[in-house]
Amino acid sequence: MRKSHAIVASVFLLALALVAGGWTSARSETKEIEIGASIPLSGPLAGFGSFVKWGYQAAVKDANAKGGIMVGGTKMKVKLTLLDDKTDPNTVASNTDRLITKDKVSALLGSCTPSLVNAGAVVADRARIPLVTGCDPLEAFKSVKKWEYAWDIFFWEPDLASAPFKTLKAWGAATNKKVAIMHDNGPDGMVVGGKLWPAFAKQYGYTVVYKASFPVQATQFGSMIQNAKAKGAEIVLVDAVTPQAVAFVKQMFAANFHPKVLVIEKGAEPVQFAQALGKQADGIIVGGYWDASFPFPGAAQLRTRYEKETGQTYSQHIADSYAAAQVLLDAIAKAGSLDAAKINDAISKTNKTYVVGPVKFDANHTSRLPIVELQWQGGETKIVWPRKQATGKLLLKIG
Amino acid sequence: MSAYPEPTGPLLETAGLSKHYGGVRAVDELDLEIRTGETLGVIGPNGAGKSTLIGLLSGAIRPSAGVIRFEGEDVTGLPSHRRARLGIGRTHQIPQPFGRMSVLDNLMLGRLYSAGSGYREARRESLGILERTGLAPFAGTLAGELTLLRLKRLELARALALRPRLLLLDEIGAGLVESELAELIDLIKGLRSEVDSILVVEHVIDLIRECSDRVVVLDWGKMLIDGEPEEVLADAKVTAVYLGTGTTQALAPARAAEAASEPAKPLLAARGVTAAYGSFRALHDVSLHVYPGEIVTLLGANGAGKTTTARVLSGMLAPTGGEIVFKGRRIDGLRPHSIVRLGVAHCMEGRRIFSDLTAEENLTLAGRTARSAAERDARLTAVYDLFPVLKKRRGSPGANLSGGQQQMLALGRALMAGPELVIFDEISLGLAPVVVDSLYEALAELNAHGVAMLVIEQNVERGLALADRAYVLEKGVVALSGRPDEIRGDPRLRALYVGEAKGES
Amino acid sequence: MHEVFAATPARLRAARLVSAAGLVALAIALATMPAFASDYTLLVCFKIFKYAALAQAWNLLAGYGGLVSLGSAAFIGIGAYTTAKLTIATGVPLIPAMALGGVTAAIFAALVSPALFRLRGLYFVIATLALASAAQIWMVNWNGLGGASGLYLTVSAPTTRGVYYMSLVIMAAATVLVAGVLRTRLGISLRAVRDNEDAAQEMGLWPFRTKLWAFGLSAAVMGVVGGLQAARLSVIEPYGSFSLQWTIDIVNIAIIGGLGTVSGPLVGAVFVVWLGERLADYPELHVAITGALLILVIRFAPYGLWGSLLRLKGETIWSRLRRRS
Amino acid sequence: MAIPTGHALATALVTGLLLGGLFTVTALGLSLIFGVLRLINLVHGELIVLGAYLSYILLTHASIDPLLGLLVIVPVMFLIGLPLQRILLTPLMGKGAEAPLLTTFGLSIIAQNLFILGFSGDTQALHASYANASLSVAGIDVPQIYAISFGFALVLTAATHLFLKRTAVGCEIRASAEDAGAAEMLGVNVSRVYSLTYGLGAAFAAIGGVLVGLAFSFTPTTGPGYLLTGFAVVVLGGLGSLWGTLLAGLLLGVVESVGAAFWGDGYRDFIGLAAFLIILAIRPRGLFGRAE
Repeated sequence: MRKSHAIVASVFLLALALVAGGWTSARSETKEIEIGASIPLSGPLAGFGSFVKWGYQAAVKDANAKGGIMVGGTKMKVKLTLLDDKTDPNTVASNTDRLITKDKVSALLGSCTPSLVNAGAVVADRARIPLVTGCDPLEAFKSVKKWEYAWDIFFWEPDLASAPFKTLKAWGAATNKKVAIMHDNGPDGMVVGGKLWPAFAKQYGYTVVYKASFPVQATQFGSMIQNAKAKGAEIVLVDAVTPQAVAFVKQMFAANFHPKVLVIEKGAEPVQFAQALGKQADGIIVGGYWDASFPFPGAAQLRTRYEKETGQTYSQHIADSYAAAQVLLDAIAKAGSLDAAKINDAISKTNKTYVVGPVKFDANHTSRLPIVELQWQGGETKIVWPRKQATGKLLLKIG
Repeated sequence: MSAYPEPTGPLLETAGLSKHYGGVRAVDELDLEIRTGETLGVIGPNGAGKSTLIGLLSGAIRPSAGVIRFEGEDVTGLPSHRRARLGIGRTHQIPQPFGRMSVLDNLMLGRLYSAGSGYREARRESLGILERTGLAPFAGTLAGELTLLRLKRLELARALALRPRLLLLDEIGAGLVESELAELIDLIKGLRSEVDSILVVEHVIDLIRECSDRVVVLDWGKMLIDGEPEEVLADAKVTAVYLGTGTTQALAPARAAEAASEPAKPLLAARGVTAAYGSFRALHDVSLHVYPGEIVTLLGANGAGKTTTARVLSGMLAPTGGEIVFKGRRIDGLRPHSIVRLGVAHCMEGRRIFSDLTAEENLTLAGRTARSAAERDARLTAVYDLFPVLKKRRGSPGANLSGGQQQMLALGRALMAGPELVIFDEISLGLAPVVVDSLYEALAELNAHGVAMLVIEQNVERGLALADRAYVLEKGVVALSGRPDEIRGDPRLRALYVGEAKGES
Repeated sequence: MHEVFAATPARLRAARLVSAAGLVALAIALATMPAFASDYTLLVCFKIFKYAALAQAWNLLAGYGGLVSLGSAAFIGIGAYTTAKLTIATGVPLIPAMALGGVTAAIFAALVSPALFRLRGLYFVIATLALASAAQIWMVNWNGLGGASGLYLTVSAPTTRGVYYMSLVIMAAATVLVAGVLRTRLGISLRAVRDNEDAAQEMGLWPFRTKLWAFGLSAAVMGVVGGLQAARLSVIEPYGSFSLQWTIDIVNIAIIGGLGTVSGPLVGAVFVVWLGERLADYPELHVAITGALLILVIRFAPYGLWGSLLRLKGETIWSRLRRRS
Repeated sequence: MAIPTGHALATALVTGLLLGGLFTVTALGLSLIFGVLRLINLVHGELIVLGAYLSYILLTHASIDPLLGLLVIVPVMFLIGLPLQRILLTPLMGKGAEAPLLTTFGLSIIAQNLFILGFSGDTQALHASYANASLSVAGIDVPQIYAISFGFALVLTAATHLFLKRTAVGCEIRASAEDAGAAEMLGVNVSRVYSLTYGLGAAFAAIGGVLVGLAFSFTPTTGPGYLLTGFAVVVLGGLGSLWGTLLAGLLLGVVESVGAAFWGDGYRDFIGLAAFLIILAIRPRGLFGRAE
């Protein structure tokens, strides 16, 4: 034992030395602008990760195509380092540590979904390295702390939560005004489903006849569906991630429950949702913060570009990630320096319309994206609210 | 004997102590008492319930009925660790070392707990015990690396580390050479000063005679005799139990005669076979032949290497040296399932019946080696003709068969392979004499059909009565070989079994 | 293999000397590291120390006690939440809060052990796994501690050096604890229970008590690490704090390093973390590579990288000793 | 906690029972491998997901109905299972329980990673007319696919039972499970039996995967969830007890659904695991397991 201690002592020492040496030497002294992000490339959220990855890379490519960014009088190329966080907040934190201390990044981009984004943002904020992110609803982002170096461009939950009621109002849809609310108990689910929907339902004169929550891994919703059905709800509001959204709809139909209005936030948005359900997706409503038809510069092109490069159907997550990266790069250019404080200051002054719409940060470091209500019709989404943007009529039939 | 202090009242006593496994009554209504200050010898054939008794006393086995009192106090319900702390220490017939711990640490445990010594103290005391048991040089060795004989020493040392009031020794003498045995005997005698009472379960009669004040003979879990060592060992019943004298010897001479003309070419030939378990050499340069149609019996004390020989021949244990040839083909190194297909069946010690499978399934499974369904069915009917009872119980799961039926099934299974040579390992183990008789008649009948056999028997007379030739193993080496009559006459044979007791029987 | 050396006092003394020297050198090096090492190196060391401590605790359980538990995440999570809640609600300073985190985890271990220890082998393994995920699901659903949204720690997070030293102390403590335990009655009992529970009981020890100690101690260490992690992250929620990823990493490190040796977990941690950092630049494949590595180690170095090495040494020295006797 | 109406309770009972069928199917392979090889097959979850993906490929590229596709998938998965066991696990047999356990663990990590590379992290589901249709029995609506799964559970369990009891190979498997040494002694090629059993296990996993894909949805990381449920079922059922697995599966389904009717779906899995742990604490060898 003691002897082995001795041996290990030396080995351990050696290893650490190697570690230290190996890594400190790995610092890059090249004339590049180092930025980085930790995103979910494996684990449950790998689906989101692939979109975010593309968005970030696309923005960086564009910048480098223009020969890079002017910093201190010299044009520098941008180097983007992406790390996989296995959909694990602990890994996000240590990845962010790595990006800051090893890759010596001048700025960071965020991961996706509140638990992952926040874990990284806290580290960046502490290290005083600017981090711009999308994919983190504003309330969930604000609730963590008073941010100094982290910035969030995404939708504001109240906008999303009120949209269904506004939509029904706008089309004068005739329902029995009985609402059933079922939401996962993830951070955003708790806010939208738990607090806001009931509030808005009241405000718009609807009655909540049933309300329930479930964990993010749940696969069975039988008893909830039975209750909602039993309470005769015609309007069903669900907040769930895609795998659950798909399972939910299947079980709803399987239980012979066909409400007039079915809203599924989060989960019903990506095209895989519709692919997984086929025709049965028709009529399902989901709030969206972006669509290729948006009247913003480069919206349509971004979609075609994604689908050309990847051969897959786009998701709105390519837009906020792309925009977040653009905002950051613009800020670096404006700052004309790699000094964190200067870049951070430049970010705060951002005021420009991007592919997702106008971006301007408020005191809480958040910039709000406009919400539209989308409805699946014949395998693709149509904007049904606001009506002035509408690309389709609201259907009051599911499946 | 008289040198020892006169034994007084009982240290431990059992009343109606019983243990049943399914239908088998391993220990049956046993009323036993161990007096303070005495060394009690317990003898009896395999399967008489000796080890079960030790298990019951140490608390490793829960009794089916009866009470155990230690110093008048009922300990029947106490778990083994509580009994150990009361001062009941045991050794195991099959050593149970803490394999990945040093020999020293193996002992520490007992000192630390029951004796409640401090760490350093315990270490010193343990080293002391190692000195006395001759294990001192191996204090630092991992117990798992010890040879079998040393492991048995370790068992004793570990039990002593408990500083027990009552010491239960389970066959620690098996397989020792004379010198080692003498050493052990002295050691046990020496213990009487510090241990109140000792219970010795042994096959080695010398040790019993030397050490014990009183001897109890168990048979079928019941007490057969109880008395002074000399008179008990002289008792005809005991010799009968051991050597199985008085069993049919009808076919012995006839066979011996015909065996005179041996065919030139052996069916099975093992040359210079050595085998080992870990670092323990179990067989050393063993050579034996079995000629077509011949019955060869393999004798020897416990731990002499009989079963190991069987395992090596049937491929369950790969030999470390030598060669094994069956019908002119090397079979050493082949997997068992291929060897059995070549025609060597092995009827394993302990029956190894599949309790989930019905009797018939047990048989048909073994019949998979048959080339055709017809052939298999032929074998099946043959087995059923041999053991009609199996036919009656064909549908019932192996678990529900009686011991005798299970052994028949085990035999039948071996035959289902359609073998030219069958290895029978201790088929009489724990069976009533009448049952054993019928089994042996079956063997004789089989042999009449030309099946060669290698029969491993602890019951010498039975073995010799049946055999054309015999080999006697001692510590992994062939000590004797020859015709039954030669062997039977040889003084060394009895020495191996009942030491000097031969005079009386 | 220390048993081998116990045999010859001369060697023992020599060994003591060498080891003392080695340990002192190591101590000095580690203590002064922040002076010359980069932040990155320090943070990597933090990771190494963190996992080394966890693997060490697991090793006590699985390596010496033969209790293969896949429930580590539960104890880490409990430690994390206790620390968080205490600092937020009662304003207890971080360090004591972390300690209490360890205590709570140990208490939890004690509460579940009567049920768990009735199970042996595979049954135990599965039950611990079920326990961990049950704990996670509970935390996600129960809003008493912030539900799935989790908690934000108000206490100011420790600096890079802070976590470096804290994790270093925890790892050292865990290592000393395990090494120490092995020299006590508990250490011997634990290995005895691992090697042969029934025989051990016949030697007068009560297996339940032995297992309980090991379970509690390892839970405590894991709880403390959980607390440190919470402090480092500042935001904790069930998916991270009770993540199965913890269990996976711990098992990987302990197995790759080598079970049943005090040094294995340390070496394992250095190696696995190092590998992870190296592979981080190939995000698409690094998980698969780790898995493949695990399989290879199990196949070709059954005692782990370090364990197999030690064993090799041990064998040769042992055989020399044997020849002498 | 809310007291459900009689109707809701009845529905919960029926759905639970049928859902239990699905649990059983996903656990059957695990049970078989556990019982014969004494191996905890940690890659079982990924085998389930692989089955689902294979069916997905058939469906999208050849538009073959998932259940029909089983005719292709089952043999394919069997052929995937065989070498997996022979190459990776056979060398570890007799080296203690941990080595093979952790090997399968490593396999599952690799598999998940490969799924993501091959199929992206997207959520997939298998659709067919019966996937989302409902079945009304006495005013109780239950998902058709649950009923189908229930049928599969009964048929597969019965078929496996017959296979083990009536066929020669089945006899070999049972023998090897009880006493490998003795079986080998009687001419049974045990290592062949082992890989055969593993292949069967993989095939069953695939069937479970297809049903899961039809009833719910799947992603590269869906596996572990079903692995855990599978464990619960197998252990409750008792080591290698086939009917035990069936009963335990149904029981778990009912307990979860009825529990969910009281405490809400959020606690469904928790209730399942809690029930599992409690029962195990009372009966360490499972409900239907006999002591070894």
